[in-house]
Amino acid sequence: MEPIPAPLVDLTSLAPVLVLSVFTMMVLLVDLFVGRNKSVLVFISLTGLLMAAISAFAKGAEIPVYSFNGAYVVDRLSIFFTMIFCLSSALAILLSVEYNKREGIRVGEYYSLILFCTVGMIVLASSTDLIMIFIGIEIVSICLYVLAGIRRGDLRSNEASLKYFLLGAFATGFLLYGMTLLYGTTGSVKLLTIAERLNSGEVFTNPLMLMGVVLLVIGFGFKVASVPFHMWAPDVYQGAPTPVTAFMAVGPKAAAFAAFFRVFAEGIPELAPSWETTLSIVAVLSMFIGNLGAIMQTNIKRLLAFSSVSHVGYILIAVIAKNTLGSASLLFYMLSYAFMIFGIFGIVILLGREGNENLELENYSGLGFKHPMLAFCMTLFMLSLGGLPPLAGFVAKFYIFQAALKEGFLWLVIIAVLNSAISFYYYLKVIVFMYMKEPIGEFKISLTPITLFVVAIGVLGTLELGIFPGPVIFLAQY
Amino acid sequence: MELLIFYPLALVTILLALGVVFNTSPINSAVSLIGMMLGLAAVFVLLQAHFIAILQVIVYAGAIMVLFMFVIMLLNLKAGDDRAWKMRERNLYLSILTGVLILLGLYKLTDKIQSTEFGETAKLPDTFGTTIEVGTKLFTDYVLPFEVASILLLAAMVGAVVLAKNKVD
Amino acid sequence: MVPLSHYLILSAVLFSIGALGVLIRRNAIVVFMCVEIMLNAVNISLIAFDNHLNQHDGQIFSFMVMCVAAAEVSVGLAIVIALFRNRPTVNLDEFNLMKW
Amino acid sequence: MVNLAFLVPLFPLIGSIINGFYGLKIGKDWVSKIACGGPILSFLVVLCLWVSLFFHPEGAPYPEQILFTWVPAGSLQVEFGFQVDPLSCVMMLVVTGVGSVIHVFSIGYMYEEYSYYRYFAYLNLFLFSMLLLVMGNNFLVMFIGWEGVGACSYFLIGYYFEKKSACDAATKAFVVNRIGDFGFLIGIFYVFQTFGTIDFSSVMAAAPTTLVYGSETVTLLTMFLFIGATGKSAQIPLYTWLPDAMEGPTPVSALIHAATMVTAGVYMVVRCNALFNLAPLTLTIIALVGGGTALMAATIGCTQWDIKRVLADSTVSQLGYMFVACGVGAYTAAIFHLVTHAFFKACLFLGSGSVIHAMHHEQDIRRMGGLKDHMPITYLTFLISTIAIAGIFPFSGFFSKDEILFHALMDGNVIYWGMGVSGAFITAFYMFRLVFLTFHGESRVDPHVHPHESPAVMTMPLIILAGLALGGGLLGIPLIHGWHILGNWLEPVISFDWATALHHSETVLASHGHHESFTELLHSKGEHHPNVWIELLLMAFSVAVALSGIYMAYLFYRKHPELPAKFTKGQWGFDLVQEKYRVDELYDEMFVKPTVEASERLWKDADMKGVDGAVNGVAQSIGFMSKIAQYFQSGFVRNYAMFMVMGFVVLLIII
Repeated sequence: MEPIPAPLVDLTSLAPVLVLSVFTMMVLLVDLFVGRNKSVLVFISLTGLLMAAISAFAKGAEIPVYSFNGAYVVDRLSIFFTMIFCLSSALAILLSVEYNKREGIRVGEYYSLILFCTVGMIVLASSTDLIMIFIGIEIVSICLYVLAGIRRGDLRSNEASLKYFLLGAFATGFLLYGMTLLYGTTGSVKLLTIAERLNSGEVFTNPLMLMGVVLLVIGFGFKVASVPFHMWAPDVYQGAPTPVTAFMAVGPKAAAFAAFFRVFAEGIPELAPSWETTLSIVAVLSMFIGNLGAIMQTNIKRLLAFSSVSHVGYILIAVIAKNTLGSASLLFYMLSYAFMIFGIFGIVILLGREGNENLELENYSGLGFKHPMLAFCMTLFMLSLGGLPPLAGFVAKFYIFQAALKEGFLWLVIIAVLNSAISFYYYLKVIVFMYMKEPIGEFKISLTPITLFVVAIGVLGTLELGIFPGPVIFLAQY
Repeated sequence: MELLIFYPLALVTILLALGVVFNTSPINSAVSLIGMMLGLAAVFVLLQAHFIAILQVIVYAGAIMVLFMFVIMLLNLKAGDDRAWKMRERNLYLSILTGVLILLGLYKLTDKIQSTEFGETAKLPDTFGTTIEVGTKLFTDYVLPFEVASILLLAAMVGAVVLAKNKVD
Repeated sequence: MVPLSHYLILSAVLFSIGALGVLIRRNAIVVFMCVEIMLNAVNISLIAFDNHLNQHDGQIFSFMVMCVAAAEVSVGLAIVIALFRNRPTVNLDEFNLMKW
Repeated sequence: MVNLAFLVPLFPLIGSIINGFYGLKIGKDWVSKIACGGPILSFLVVLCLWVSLFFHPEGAPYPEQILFTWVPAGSLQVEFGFQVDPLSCVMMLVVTGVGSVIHVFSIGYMYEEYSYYRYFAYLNLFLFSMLLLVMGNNFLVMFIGWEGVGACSYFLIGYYFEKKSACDAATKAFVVNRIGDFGFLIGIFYVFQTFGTIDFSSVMAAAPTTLVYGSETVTLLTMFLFIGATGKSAQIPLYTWLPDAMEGPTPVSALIHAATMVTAGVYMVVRCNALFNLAPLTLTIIALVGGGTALMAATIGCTQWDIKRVLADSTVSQLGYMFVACGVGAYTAAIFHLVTHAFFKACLFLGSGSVIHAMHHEQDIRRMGGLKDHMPITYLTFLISTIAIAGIFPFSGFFSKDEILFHALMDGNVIYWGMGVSGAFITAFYMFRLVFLTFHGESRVDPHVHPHESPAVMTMPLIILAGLALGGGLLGIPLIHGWHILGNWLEPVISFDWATALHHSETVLASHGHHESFTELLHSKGEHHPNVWIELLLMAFSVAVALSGIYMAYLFYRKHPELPAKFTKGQWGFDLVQEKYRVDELYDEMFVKPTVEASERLWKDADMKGVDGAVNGVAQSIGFMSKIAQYFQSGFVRNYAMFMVMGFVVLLIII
C-alpha cells in the first residue's frame, strides 16, 4: 500500500487561528491552577486576541491567498473581519470582568469559550469551502449555546440556552440540507469551483439548486436573525448574560454575515436573479418587523434585540448588492455596529447591580440628571443606531445604500430609509426616559473602571467612524 | 435487484423514524432511532460507502445514542407520569397547519427532485468508499476541516462540562 | 441499480419527518432526536450524490456532520441537565418565561 | 480669508462643549459669557468673510474650505468642506447675527432656570448645526446640519420635560422632521445617481447639461428634495409640528422656530435652484403648497388665543410666502423675505417672551390687555415688527412681501397672487388683533400679577431687532434699478444658464425622437422690464389691503369688542379653524394609531388572548389568519420553529 502523500499545509494563512487556539488551550490549562481570581485568564485572553489580530497580517500584501486546495483564503474580507472579531471578543471579555464578579459567574472556561468562538468566527470568515463554513458555524453556535446558558442557576439563562440550542440545531439541519443540494447539483463543495461551474452554464437551471439556495437562506437567516427566522433573538438576548448578549449581537453575527456574503456573492452570484427576490423579501420583512417589534418593548435588551433584527435588514442589502462596495460597506457596518452595541451594553451593565439588572426602560428615567455623562453616551449610541449624522451609524447606512444604488436597488433603499425614520420612534423613547422623566428610585451605580473603559471605546469609535471614516473605509475597500 | 433491497429498507427506516416521532415512551423513541440509524447504515452500504456505514454504526448508533439513553436514564424520565412525553395538546388549527406545512414542503422537495435531470451516473471503481480512499482524501485535500473539527469537539467538551458539572467552585 | 432520485426522496421524506417531530413534540430530548433524524436524512443525500458523481467530498462532509452531531448532542444534553437541576421537567411548553 | 471659515461653526461648538460638560461647575455668569461669546465671535468672523467677498473677482468660482475627506468611498468622494459664497454669507450673517442677539436675550429670560447651562449648551449646539447646514459645500454636510438642527430642536422643545405636552411636542417635531429628512436623503441619493457627485458647485454647474427640462428624473429628484424642505420648513402636509413646538422656551421659538431652522428648507431650495428651475411641475407644486400653507396657517392664526401660537401660525404662513417665491422662480425675493422675516419675527417672539416674562408665564391673550403703559419699550418694538409683518410702507416686510406678490403675479399667475394677497389681508388682521388684545384696551390681567418692563439685557436685543425690522427693507428697493442690493449680491449664485439648459434638453429629446422646441420658453425667461406703474399700482393695492386688515382688527377688537363673539358663536367653520382644521387628529387616526396598535396587537396581546387561549381551548376561533399572527413571539420554542418552516415553505413557493 502506497503511503498517503503529505498534504499541502499553509500555516501562515492559518496564523490567527493557530495563535488563538494556542492561547485558548493556555487559558484552559492555566484555569486549573489559578484560584478564584480569574484576572490572569483575562490577561492571557486579551494577549491572545491581540496577537491573533496582528498575525492576521502574516500573509503580507500579496493577498488574496488561497490555500488548502481553495478551502481557505486570506483576503481583504477575512483580514478585516478577523480584526472585528478580535475587537468584539476583547470588548466582550472586558465587559465580562466586572459583570462576572458581580453576578457570580466564576467559571474560567467562560473566557476559553469566548476564544473558541472567536476561532470559529475567524475560520468562518476565511473559509471558501462549504464543509469549512459548516464547521465554522457549528463552532460558533456551540460556544454560544453554552455561553448563553452559563449562568446555570438562573432559569432565564437556561431557557435562553435551550431555546437557542433547539432552534439552532433545527436551523443547522436546513443549512446542511441546502449545502448538500448545492454540492449535489454543482459537484463541488468549493465556492470557487461552484462559481466557475455556474459561470460556464453547465448546471444553471437546475431546480434542485434553487431549492438548495432557499434552504441556505433559512440557515444563514437564522444565524444572523432575520425575519422570519428571528424569533429566537429577543428571548435569547434577554436571557443570556449581558456581555454575552453584546458579544452575540456583534461577533457571531458578523461572522455569519461574512459567510453569507461569501456563499451568495462569491459562490453563487450567477443565481442572483432567483435569490435576490428571496433575500429582498427577507430584508424588507426584517426591517419592518424588527422596527415594529421594538416599538412595544419595555425591556432594553429585547428592544435592542428587535432593533438588531432591523439592522440585519439593512445589512442584508449589502449582501444583495453583492459588489465590492457591498463587501466594504458590510465590513464598515459591522465595525461601527460593534462600537455602538458594546457601548450600549456597557452602560446597561453599569446600571445594573447585584441581584437586579435594571433592564426595564423605566429604570433609565432621570439618568440624564444623575449621570449626565452616561446619559450623553447612551444618547449618542441611540442616535447613531438610528442613523443620525455625523455618527458612525449614519455613515455605515449611507455606505450600504450607496452600494445598493450602484446595483439599481432604489426601491430597497427607499424602504430602508423610511425604516430608519421609523426606528427613531423607539430610539427616542430611550432618550425620553433618560432626560424627560423623573427618576424612580435611586441610582446606585458603581462606575467600575473597566466597563467604563469599554463605553469610552464605544464612544470614541462611534465618533471616529462618523466624523473621520476615511481611513477605515480605505482599509475596507483596499 | 438492488431495488428489491432498497424499497423494504426505505420503508423500514421511514417507519422507524415515524416511530421516533409518535412514540410516547422515551426509551422506545430512542430504540426506534437506533433502528433507523442501523437502517441508514445499510442504505450507505447499498451506496458503496462502506467506511461511512461503519462510522454510522459506531458513532451514531453506538456513541450518540448511548448518550441519549444515558441522559434519559439519568433524568429518570418515565412515560405517562410526565405530560412532556405526550405530543402537544390538541389544537385543530395548529395540527392542520403543521401537517399542511410539512406536506407542502415535502411535496415541493420531491417535485423539485423529480424534475431535475441528473445526467449519467458515474462508473464507480471498486475502491470507492473504502477506508483507504476516504482516509486519503481526508488527510490530503480535507486536512483542514479535519483539524478544525478538533476545535469543535474540544469546545463542545468544555461546554458540556461547564454546563453539566455538579458544582462550580 | 437504484436511481439517484429514489435516495433523494427517501432523504426528503426522513427530513420532513424530523421537522414534523420538532414541530409537534414537546419533550426536549425527543426534539433532539428529531433533529438527529434530519441530520441523518441529509447524510443520505450527501452519500447518494457522492455515489452519483464518483467523488468522496460528500463522504467527508457526512463524516463532519457526524462529528458536529456528536458535539451538538453532548452540549444539548448538558443544557437539558443544567435546566433539569433548576426545574425538573423537560417539557418545552413550561419554558416560557421570556416572550413578546 | 476663506480659511477662517472653519472658525465660524467652531466657536459655538466649543461653547456648547464647555457648557454641556462643565456648566454646573463654572457658575451661571461664566456660562452666559461663554454661551454668548461663541456666536458673537462667529459673527465677527462672518463679517470678515463677508468683507472679503467684496474683493472676490467677478466670475471666478467661489472659494471653498476643504477640511478633510469625509467619505472616500471609491466612486463617491465626499469632502467635509465649507462654502463661502454670497448666498451662504447672507445666511451666516442672519444666523450668527440674530443668533447672538437671541443668546443675549436668553440670559435675561432664562436666568432663573435651574438647568441654565443645559439650555445654552443646546442652543450653542444648535447654532453649530445650523452653520454646518448653511455652510456645507455638499449635500451631505448640509444633511449633517439638517439632522443636527432637528435633534437640537428636539432637545430644546422638550426642555421643560416636566410637562408632558412638551415631551409629546418634542417627539412629534422630531418624528415629523424625520419624515421630511427621509425625503431629503432619498433626494441626495438620487442626486448622486444622476450626477456622480454631491458637491453643490459641481452639481449646479452640471445641471444644465445633464438634466432634461421637465423630465421625470429631475421632477422626482426635486420632489424628494422638496419633501425634505416641507418637513423642516413646516409646509403642508408636514407643518403640524411647528405650532406644537412652542412648548419650548420663547427664545428658542425665536431662534429656531422663526428665524433660522425653519428657513432651512427655503435655503435648500434656493441653493439647488439650478435643479428646481428644470422641474416646472415641482415648481408649480411648491408654489401651490406655499400659497396653500400661507392661507391656511393665516386663518388658523385668527382663532388662537395663545400669544406664541399666533406667532407660530404666522411663521408657518410667512414660510409659505417664501415657498411661493421659490415656486415662481423669484429666489432673491425668497431670500429677501427670509432675511426680513428673521428680523421682525425674532423681534416679535422676543417681545412675546418679554411679555410672558412680565406676566409670570401667562400666555393667554384673553388675560392680557393694556400692557403698553407698563412696558413701553416692548410695546414699541412689538408694534414696529407688527407693522413690518403686515407690510406697511416703509417697513422691511413691505418690500419683501411686495416683491414676492409682484413676482407671483408676473412670473406666476393670478391664483398665486390671489392666495398671497388674501393671506396678507388676514395677516394684517390677526397680527393687529394680537397687538390690540395684548397691549391696548382694558387690562384683563390677573390682579396678583404686576407687569413690569424687562431688564436692559432683554430690551436691548428687542431694540436692535426692531431697528433691523424697520430698516431691513433698504436691502432691496425694487423700483430703482441697481438699488436692489440683495439682488445684485445674490446674482452669481442664482443666475441660471437657460440657453444652455434648454438647448441641451432639445438635443436630448431630439435624440429620443421627441422634437420639442423650448424657444418660446427661453424667450420668456429672458430679461423683461416690467412697467414701473404696474409695480407701483400693486404696491398701493397691497398697502391698501394691509390697511383694511388693520382697520378690521381695529373695528373688531377696539371699537366693537362684542363683534367677534357674535360672528363666531356657533359657527362650525370657526370651530373647524380653531381646531386647526383637525389635521393633527387626522394624522393621529391615519398613521400613529395604526402603527402603535399593530405593534401592540402583534406582540402584546399575543399571549394574553392568543396562544394560551388556543392551547386551553378557551379562546373562540377568531379567524385563521389572526391566530397565525398571534403565534408571533409567544415564547414557545415550537412556535418559533413553526415560523421557520412557514418561512421556508413561503420562500419555496415564491422561488
